[in-house]
Amino acid sequence: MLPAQFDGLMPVVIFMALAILLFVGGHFLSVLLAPKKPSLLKSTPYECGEQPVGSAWSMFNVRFYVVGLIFIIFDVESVLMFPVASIFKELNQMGQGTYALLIFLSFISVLIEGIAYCWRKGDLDWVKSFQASLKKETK
Amino acid sequence: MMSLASYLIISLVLFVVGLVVMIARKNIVAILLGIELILNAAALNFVAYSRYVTNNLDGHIFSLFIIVVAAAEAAVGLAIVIRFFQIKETIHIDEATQLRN
Amino acid sequence: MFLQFLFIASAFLTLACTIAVLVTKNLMHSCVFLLGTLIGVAGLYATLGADFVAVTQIMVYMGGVVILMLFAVMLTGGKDFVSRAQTLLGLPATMGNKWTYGLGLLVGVVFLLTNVKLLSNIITTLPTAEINNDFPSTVSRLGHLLVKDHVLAFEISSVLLLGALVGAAIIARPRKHN
Amino acid sequence: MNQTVVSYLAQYEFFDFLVNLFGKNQSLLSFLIYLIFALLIVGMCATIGGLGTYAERKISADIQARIGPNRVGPYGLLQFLADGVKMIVKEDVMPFSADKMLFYLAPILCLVGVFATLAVLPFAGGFIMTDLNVGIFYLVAISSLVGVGVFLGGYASNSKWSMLGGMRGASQIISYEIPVTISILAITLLAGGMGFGTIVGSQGGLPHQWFLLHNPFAFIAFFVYFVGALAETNRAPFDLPEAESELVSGYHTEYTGMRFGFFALAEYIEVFVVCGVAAALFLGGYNIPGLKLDLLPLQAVQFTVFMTKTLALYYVVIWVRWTFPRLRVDQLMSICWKYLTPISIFNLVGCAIWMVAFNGKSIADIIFGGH
Repeated sequence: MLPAQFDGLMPVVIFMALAILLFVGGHFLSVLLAPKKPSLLKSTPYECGEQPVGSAWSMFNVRFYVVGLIFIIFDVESVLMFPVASIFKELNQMGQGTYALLIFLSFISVLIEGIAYCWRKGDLDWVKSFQASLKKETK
Repeated sequence: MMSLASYLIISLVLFVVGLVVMIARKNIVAILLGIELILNAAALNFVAYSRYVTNNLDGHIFSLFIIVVAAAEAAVGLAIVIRFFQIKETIHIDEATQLRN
Repeated sequence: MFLQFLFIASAFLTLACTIAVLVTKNLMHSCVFLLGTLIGVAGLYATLGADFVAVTQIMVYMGGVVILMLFAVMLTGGKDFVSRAQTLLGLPATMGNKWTYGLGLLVGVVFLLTNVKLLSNIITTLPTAEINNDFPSTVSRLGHLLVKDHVLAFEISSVLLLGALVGAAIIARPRKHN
Repeated sequence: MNQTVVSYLAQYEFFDFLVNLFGKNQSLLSFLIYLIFALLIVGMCATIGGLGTYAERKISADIQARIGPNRVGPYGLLQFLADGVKMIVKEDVMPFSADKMLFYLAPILCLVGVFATLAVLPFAGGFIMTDLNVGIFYLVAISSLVGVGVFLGGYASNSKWSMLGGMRGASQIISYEIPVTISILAITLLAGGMGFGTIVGSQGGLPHQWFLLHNPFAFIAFFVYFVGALAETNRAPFDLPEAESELVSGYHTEYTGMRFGFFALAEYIEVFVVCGVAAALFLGGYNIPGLKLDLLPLQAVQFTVFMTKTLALYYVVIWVRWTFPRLRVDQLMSICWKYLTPISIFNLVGCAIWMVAFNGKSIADIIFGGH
């Protein structure tokens, strides 16, 4: 007498709801028990005791974006590899292992090209890429 | 209640909101946000049809590739936005009037 | 029972967050509401039995695209130009006043009703598949499809991603100020 | 579609009795069972997280030849409860320039991302909440919510330290996700499935049947996974987002009281989850040496085996934290992209070739002629 199969997704929802409930409950307790004496000095952003200068929402560095960019491409490639990887054993037992390997390797080789390109062009360096490009131009 | 029509209505709302976001916003990032909504609407339609009409997995494959293309599009689009911001110091869409500087 | 609950919750999350994306003026908040929309759509995929597509949606969009968008909003200052002059729904004033919107809404409703009347015959007589709620695993079938039927799309998508990586890296690379 | 706690219990006769008790309302019954087990797991993980802070302080004290907490309770064991009470009664301070909605949302995202992973963690053969057939992929995907939470926590505070910490944290978490995912991909390749039941089931109880010793590539993949997972959970030596010597406290600089507590709780539970995944993927999971049965009385033994492996790895994590100095940002990025990612891709290719060349046999099978 098995329950309906789809209920397998129920724990996921229950855990998410529990996380939110825990936050709300903890927050409620804290509101109930914690003192509440706000002052301007307390709610100033911490800047080592100095008066904060300007808003923090202006500092940026393009390298963070470049890292995110390389990440998303690799992320998508690994997502596409997952279903193929999970049937690789099955294909191998069916005697089609070489074919699967060929497809898999040709997919990965393009991935390797991508990382090799980024490495060569210095996108994987955190600090030196700007200096390296400067050095190249002065030569 | 769970039928093809309800999924199509949700997808319709996603599409229309995406279109309105694309038209109404003047920030390029917000326009890309609208494009993501539209692509999601399309992918949702594919999966809904593949369950309720064709009953095979071609729709799943199609929405998988839609997600892949959306990721690539977001990467390139946002790179263009950031480069544009470095040159023009703004990302107002009306400032983008020249093909080359 | 649970399926219906999941459907209602996901649909509510999707629709509420989509409307919020539209009406929020703060771009950062828009991105966060987009996150909610995407989670809702992932839930809808799950109710359709598309487990792999649902998880892919979470992985690529939540872990990738949204973070990239948040980075881009940070890098470009996060200003939104809607707040300059706007009417209801946060739309710019150049798009029209409330009479235009009212007329548009009326036209839309009439158009929708006409279409529903016309298309209802077709929708109800659509060749529907057998609907059962046991949801077999899609992963291995997807794998077989990717390796056999759609192998060209699979391989070409890697080339597409390589092109996107190279192009975007060239565009976004930090360079010397002129 | 997948095995769950409920479908495991449904094999036994007392389940029919329960079904009759609830008037044949199976949805309600399975909901209640899931809820009870979920509360059990959350309570256990919260305790482990709390004891983790205690263990961290005790072990660090041991390494640095100090005594550590010893006032509250015997050997200071109740220190974490005292800390929890202190968190609750502390005043919640929010910067006046903060983004209020995102300030509340950030810890919730972290908590949800970590708690949702608990649903697929295989504690024992029958005691896995739900054995989704996309199990490990789901775990990797949903835990990327933590990255969004960290970034939003840094952004919403509107403090410079927080912003820098949040940016660093997000880029570090997403970067190290790549080697971790590709290492997991290699294990998926060997196991022939993504569900935890499949992965753990295709290993054995003895060390030579584990995926760790399946082939040389999987052996390297374990270390790539472990280093990447350390970095993903922001643990030392990769704790740059919260480096106290340069960034005050990183993305949770402005978080006080209970909200800070939730960030800390999420971090400690995530370390536990990561160790559990390492135990399940590489170290044979809950398998008892010599036994392949799945009976109800054996569940406790399986659970003990799993927890022993996980907590041993937990100890290693703490040990690593107090042994190695912190890295620089550029070193962090070059370790991820120039060492771990190419190595993990090499491992993946190696595993694929091994599968075809030796027809999926492990080293032990080849040497001793198994299967």
